[in-house]
Amino acid sequence: MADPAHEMVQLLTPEGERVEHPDFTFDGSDEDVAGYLRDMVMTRRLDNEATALQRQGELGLWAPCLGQEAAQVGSGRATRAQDVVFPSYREHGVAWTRGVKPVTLLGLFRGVSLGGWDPHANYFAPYAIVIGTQALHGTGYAMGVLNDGAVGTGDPDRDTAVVTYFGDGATSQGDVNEAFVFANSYTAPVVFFCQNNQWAISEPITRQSKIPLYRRADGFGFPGIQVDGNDVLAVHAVTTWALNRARNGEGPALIEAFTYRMGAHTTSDDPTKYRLAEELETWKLKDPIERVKAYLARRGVIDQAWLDDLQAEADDMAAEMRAGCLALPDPDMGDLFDLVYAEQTEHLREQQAEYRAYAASFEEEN
Amino acid sequence: MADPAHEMVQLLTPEGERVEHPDFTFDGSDEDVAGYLRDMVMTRRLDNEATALQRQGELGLWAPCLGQEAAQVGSGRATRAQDVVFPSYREHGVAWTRGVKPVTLLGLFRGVSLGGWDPHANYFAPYAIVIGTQALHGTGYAMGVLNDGAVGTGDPDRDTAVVTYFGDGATSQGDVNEAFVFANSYTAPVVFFCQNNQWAISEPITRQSKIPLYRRADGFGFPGIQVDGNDVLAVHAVTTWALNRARNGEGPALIEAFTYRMGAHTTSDDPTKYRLAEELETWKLKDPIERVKAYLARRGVIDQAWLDDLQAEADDMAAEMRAGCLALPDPDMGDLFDLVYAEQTEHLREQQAEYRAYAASFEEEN
Amino acid sequence: MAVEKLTLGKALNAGLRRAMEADPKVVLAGEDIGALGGVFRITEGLQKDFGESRVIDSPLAESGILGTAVGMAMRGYRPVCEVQFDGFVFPAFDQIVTQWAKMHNRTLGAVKMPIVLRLPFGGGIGAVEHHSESPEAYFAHTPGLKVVSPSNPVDAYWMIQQAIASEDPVVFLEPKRRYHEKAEVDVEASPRPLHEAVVARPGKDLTLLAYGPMMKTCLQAADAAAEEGVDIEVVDLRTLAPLDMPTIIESVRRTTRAVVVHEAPLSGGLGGEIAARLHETLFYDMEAPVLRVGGYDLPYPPSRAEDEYLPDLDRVLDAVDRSLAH
Amino acid sequence: MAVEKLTLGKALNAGLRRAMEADPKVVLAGEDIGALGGVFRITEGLQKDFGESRVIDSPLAESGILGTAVGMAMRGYRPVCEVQFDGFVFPAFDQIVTQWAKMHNRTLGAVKMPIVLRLPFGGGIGAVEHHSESPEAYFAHTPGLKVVSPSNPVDAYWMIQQAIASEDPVVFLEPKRRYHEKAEVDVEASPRPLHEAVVARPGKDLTLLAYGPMMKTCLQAADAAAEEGVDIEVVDLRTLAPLDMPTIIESVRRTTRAVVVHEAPLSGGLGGEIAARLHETLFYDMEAPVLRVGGYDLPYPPSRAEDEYLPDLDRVLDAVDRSLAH
Ligand SMILES: Cc1ncc(C[n+]2csc(CCOP(=O)(O)OP(=O)(O)O)c2C)c(N)n1
Ligand SMILES: Cc1ncc(C[n+]2csc(CCOP(=O)(O)OP(=O)(O)O)c2C)c(N)n1
Ligand SMILES: [Mg+2]
Ligand SMILES: [Mg+2]
Repeated sequence: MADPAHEMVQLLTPEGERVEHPDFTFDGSDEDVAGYLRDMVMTRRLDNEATALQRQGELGLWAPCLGQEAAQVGSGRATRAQDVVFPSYREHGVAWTRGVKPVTLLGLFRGVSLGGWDPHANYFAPYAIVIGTQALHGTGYAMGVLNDGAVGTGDPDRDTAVVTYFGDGATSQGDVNEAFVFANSYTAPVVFFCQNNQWAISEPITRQSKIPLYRRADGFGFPGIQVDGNDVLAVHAVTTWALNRARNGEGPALIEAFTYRMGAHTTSDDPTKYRLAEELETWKLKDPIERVKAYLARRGVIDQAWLDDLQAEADDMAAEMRAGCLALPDPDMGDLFDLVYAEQTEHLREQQAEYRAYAASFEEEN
Repeated sequence: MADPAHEMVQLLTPEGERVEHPDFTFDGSDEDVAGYLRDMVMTRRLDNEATALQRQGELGLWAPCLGQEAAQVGSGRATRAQDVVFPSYREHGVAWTRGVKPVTLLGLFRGVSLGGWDPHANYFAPYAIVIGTQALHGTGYAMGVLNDGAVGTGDPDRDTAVVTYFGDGATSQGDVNEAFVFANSYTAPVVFFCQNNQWAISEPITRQSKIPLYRRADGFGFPGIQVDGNDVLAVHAVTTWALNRARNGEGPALIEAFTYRMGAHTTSDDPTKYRLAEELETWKLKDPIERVKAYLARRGVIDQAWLDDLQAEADDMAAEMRAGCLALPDPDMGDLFDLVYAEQTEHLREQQAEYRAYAASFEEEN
Repeated sequence: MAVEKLTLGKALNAGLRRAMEADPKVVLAGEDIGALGGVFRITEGLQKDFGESRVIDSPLAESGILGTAVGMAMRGYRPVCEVQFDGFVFPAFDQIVTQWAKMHNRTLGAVKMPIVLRLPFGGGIGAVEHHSESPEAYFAHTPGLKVVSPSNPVDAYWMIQQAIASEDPVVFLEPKRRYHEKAEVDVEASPRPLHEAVVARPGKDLTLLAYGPMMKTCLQAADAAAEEGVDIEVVDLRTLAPLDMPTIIESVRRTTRAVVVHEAPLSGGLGGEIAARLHETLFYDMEAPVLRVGGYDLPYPPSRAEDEYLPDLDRVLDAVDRSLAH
Repeated sequence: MAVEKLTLGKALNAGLRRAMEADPKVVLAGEDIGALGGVFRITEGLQKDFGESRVIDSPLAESGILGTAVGMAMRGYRPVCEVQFDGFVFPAFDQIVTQWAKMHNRTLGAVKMPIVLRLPFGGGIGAVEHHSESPEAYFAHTPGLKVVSPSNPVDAYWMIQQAIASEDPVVFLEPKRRYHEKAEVDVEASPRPLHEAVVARPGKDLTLLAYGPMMKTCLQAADAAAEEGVDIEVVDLRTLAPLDMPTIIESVRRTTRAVVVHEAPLSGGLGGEIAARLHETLFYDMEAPVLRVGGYDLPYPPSRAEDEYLPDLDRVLDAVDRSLAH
C-alpha cells in the first residue's frame, strides 16, 4: 500500500498550518472557515447528544460520526442548493449542512419511523442501511438530471450534481461497483464520496482493499482522488472540484476521504474487541475540529469568547433536539397500513379494519 | 480510449509474422504451435457442426465461439492438469483443450440436461449462464486451493491455479467486481480471463466501459493485461505468466483478450440489427486460425496435406459429435425428482410416485 | 372503435409507445432494448422514435438497472425496466425488495416509486436453464410491490399502460410463451381496472383460477371438459398482488369447487395462498378442497422434459376430475 | 449424560465448534465473524481457536460470500456462511436460488453443495430497518434448498451440526430474539433427525403450528389457554423445507383444528402452504378452516410499532377462539 501521506490532498495540517497543494486551493474566506468550524462543532454536539440519548434508552441505536466531521462538513458545504445528497446512515454532519433539522434524523434511531423525512425538502435522500444501495440511487438520480438537461448549461442555479456517500466497506459491494459502471457509461453528474474511516465494523480496510480506495476509480475510467478527510479545507476544495466537473457534464469522480471512526461503529458495538487503543490515540492528534480552531485562533479570527458562544449555541441546539426527540410521536400501527402504497389496496384496507377492530376490543376490555 | 494496438501484447501478427514483446515470449516448439492450430481447427469445426445441428432443429440453441478460438485455445493450453476452469457458456475451445468430449457440451443446448457433466472429470466447471456468477465460484475454489496449501510449494504437480472466463459485458456485473475484491483480499490463485469480443449481444463494449477492460484490475490492486485475443501465441504466453503467478501465491490477474465475436451472439440472435457488416470484414482479416496457418506454412512445419488430414480428422470428430448428439437420451421426467437433492426428501419421493402413477395412467389408456 | 389485430408482444409494444407518447417522463431501460428492440422485440422501434435518453440500453447489470431506476423515479421519471429473462432478475432482487417495495413507506409517502419491472416469465419455449422461471410468489409475498400478469393481447395493451401509470412499483410478468398469440385490440375501449380479476369463461360446476401463460391452457381444458358435460368457469386473476378476492370468492361460492393452476413450483406458490383464503372464507360452502396444479417442486427441468413438467390440459382435467369426485 | 445450561446463542457456538472439530473441511465465512465473533457473538472464540483460514472474515459483499462458498464447496469444503441480518441476504439472493439450489441438479449429482447459510431472522429486538425480516417463504419456495429453524437451545445445538453435515444447501434461520433463551443441552444425547417436526406440547382441542421465534409465543398461548380449559397442542415445525407433513397431519387429524403462526407477512407466507395441504388431506376431518396468524402485509414497521405488528399471545389466542367458535 502506497503511503497515503504522499497521495493525499491536504491544505491544513493537524497542527493547523495552512499548506499549499499544486492542484487544489481553498478560496473561501475566514468567515467561511469559521462557518465550517461552527458546523463541525454543531455536528459533534448533535452526535454526542444522540449517543447520550441512546445510552439513556431514548434511542434504540445511534451511529456516531465522531471524527468524521471535516469529511462531512467540508463536502456538504461544497454542494449547492439544487444538488442532491444520497447518504448512508452516518452522514449527520452532511445533513446539518443541508439544513436538515437534527431531530429529523432521530426518528429512525428511536424507532418511531423508518426515516420519514421528505428527501426533496433539503435534497437529502433517506438514510440507506443496506450497504451501497444508495450509490445506485444517486447515479440514477444523476441520470435523470442529465435527461433533464440540467448539466453543462453554465447556469449556476440550474446545473446540478449529485453526491453519494458510503464507507470503505461499501466499496466491496457489487452495487457500488455497478454504480461506477453506470455513472461512467452515461457520464452522469455524480460524485462518489467514500469516507474511509479505516473500519467496517470490526474489519480493517485491508480486508476490502490492499491499495488506496481512491484508485478504484482508475479501473472504471474516471478520476479518483484521496483527500485528508480530517481537513475541512481540503475536503471542501476537492469536493468543489468534483462537483463542478459533474455539473459541467464531465462525469463522475470518486473522492476517498481518509479519516477515522473515533467512536464505536454504532452504540451496539464494542471496538475494544478488535482494535487497539493506541490507534485511536494517534488519530486524536489529527482531530478535524482542533486543527481548524488552532488555525483560526492563530489568525485571530476566533477567540475563547467566540468558542464559548458557539458551545452555548450547540448546547441549545442539543437541548432542543433532545426535547424534540422525547416529543416524537410513537407510530400508530393502524396508520401504517396507509403508507405501504401510494394507491392503497382493498386488501390492506380490510386488514387495517380488522386490526383496528381487534385493537379496539382491548380498549373496551380496559 | 487508448489505442489498443499500443497496449496489447502481440507475438504473431494477422499476417502470420512473429514479433517480439519486451515482457512476454512464447517458448513452445513448432509442434506445440501446430498442436494449437489443430485445437483451433477442431474447435471451429465443432462450433460449425453445432450451429448446423441447431439450424436442423437438433439443438434448441447454440452460442458460437467463431473467431474466439485463439483466446480459448491459447489460454486453455496454458493450464495444467490440476488447474481448474470456470467457464461461461461459450468456452467450447477451452473445453476442447481440457479434454471434454464435444458431445458433452451439447446436452445443455439440446435440452436433454442442464449441463450434466462432472466438473471434476476434466476440472472444467459447468457452463454458467447467469452472467458473471462463475467469477465468484472460481474465486471461492481458489480460496479452497489456498486453504489446502496447494500454492507456492514449488511442486509443479501440486501448485494449482484457477481460471475463470467471462465476457466484456460481464465486467459490469456486481458479482465479477466482488470476485475481484475477494480474490485480491485473500491473494487467491485465480486468473480472470475476459474475452472482450466487442459485443454483449447488441451492446458495444463502450456501453460497459470507456477504457480498456484490462485496466479494471488497476482499481482493485492486481495486474491487468491486454492481449491480442486472436493471437494464440500471445494468449498462451500471457496466460502462462498469469497462471504461474497465481500458483506461486502471488494472487490474481486479469487478462483482457481483445477479440471478436464473428458469429451471432447465439443462434437466436440477428446481429444485422445492431452492427455493420464492415466490422466483421475488418475482423476477418485478423482471423486467429489463418495467421497460424500462414506462420507454420512459411516455416515449412505444415503443408496442404497436413491441413487436409486435419480437416478430415475434424470432419470425423464432427460426425461423431453429431451421431452422439442424436443419440443423447431424452431426460426422463420421473428420474428428475432424484436429482434435486443429494439427500432425497420424502416429499419429493411422494411427488415422484404421484407423477409416475399419473404418467402410467396414460400408458394404460394407449 | 379502433380495432387492431395484434400479437401479445405487439400489443405490449403498442402499449409502451402510447404510454411514452402520453408522458415524457416515461423512460425505458434494460439490456439490448435499443437498436435490437430487446431479445423478444417488445421495444422494437422505440429507441428510433423516442431517442436514446428515453430508451436506454443499460450496462449488463440487473441490480444497476433496477437500482438506478430508484434514483430516476426520485427525480420524477417513470422508469420501465426490462429484465431479459425471469432467471436474471435475482441479481436485482435486493433493489426490488429492500428499495422499490419500501421507499414509499420509508419516506411516509414523500417519495413515490412509479417503476415497472417488465419480466418475461414462464417456460414452454424450449430454452436453456434460467430462461423459464416463474418467480411470482417471491414478489407477491413482498409488501410494497404490486404484481400483475396479462394473459392475452387486450390485457397486455392496457395493463402495461396502467402499470406505468401506477404510482406504485409494479412487477409486470409477461407470459413469454404467449407473445405470439393474436387477438383484436380495441385501442379506444375503456380498460378494466388493473387490479381486477375477470371471469374469462363462465361456468357452474367448478372454478379454474389461473393467470398469464396458464390461462390458455385452462380455457382449453374448460372446452374439453364441456364436451364431457362439465361446465367450468375460468377466472383470469390478472392481479397477483393484491389478489382480487371478491371476484374469486364470488365465483367459487357459486361453483363450490376450485382448482388453482400455475407453472411455478407447487410448494409455496400462489396456489397455497389462494386455497387458504378460500377455505377460510367459504369453509361451509366448498364441496371439495381447493386443488392445486403447479410445476413439480424441482428446478425447472431441461427443455426436453418441460412438457411433462408444466401443467397441461390433461393435468388440469385430472385435477378437475379429482375435485368433482369429492 | 453431559448436560450444560446454554443460551440458544451459546448452543449455536458450541455446535459450530463441535462441527469444526469433527471435520477439518468445515469453514466459516462472513462479515465480522472473526475477532468480533459476529455481531451476535455466535462465532465468538472460533477464529482464535481454529485460525483465520477456517473462520474467514469476508469483505463486505454478501453475494461474494455466498458465491465464493459455491467454489469452496466444489473444492471439498463445507462452508458455513453467516449473513449478518435477514435484511442483508438479498444481495446474495441470486447465488442462493440460481447456484446453491441448482448446482447438484445441474451436474446430475456430480457436485454436492454442503453449504449452510446462517441467517439471524425475525423481529422483536427493537432494531432499525432491515434487521427484523422473515424471508423464509422465499427460500421454502425454492426447489433445491432445505430450510430449517430451531426454536430452543437444544435444537440449536444439534440442528446446526446436522445442517453442516447435510450434503445439501441449508438455510438455517436463527430466531435472533431468542438468542438469550436458556435451556439444558445434553451434548451426548442422540438428536432427532433434522427434517422432523415435533409435538412440543401435546393437546387435544387444537393444533398450533409454529417455528423459530414464534414457538415460545405459542407455548405461552397454550399455557394461557389451559387456564381457560382449552387443551392446545403445539407443533414445532423445525423444518420448513421440506415440511414434515406426516407429523403435522397426524396432529391436526386428532385435534381437527389448526392455527399456523409466523412473523412473516401473512400473504404468501408458509401458513398458506400448510393450510392448503391440510385442507386437501383432511378435508372431511377438519371442524374449522386452518387459520393463520402472521405479520400484517406491511414492510416491517418501525420498532416502536413492532409489538403491535408481531403475532403475540393475544393474537394467537384470538385465532384459537375464532377456530373453536366454528
Ligand atoms: C448489505 C449489508 N450488509 C451488511 C450490513 C451490516 N453492516 C452495517 S454497517 C457495516 C459496516 C459498514 O462499513 P463501512 O462501509 O466502512 O461504513 P462505516 O460504517 O464505517 O461508516 C455492516 C457490515 C448492512 N447494513 N448491509
Ligand atoms: C444475469 C444475466 N443477465 C442477462 C443475461 C442475458 N445474456 C446472456 S449473454 C448476454 C451478453 C453477455 O455478453 P458478454 O459478457 O460480453 O459475453 P459474450 O456473450 O459476448 O461472450 C446477456 C445479456 C444473462 N445470461 N444473465
Ligand atoms: Mg468504514
Ligand atoms: Mg461479449
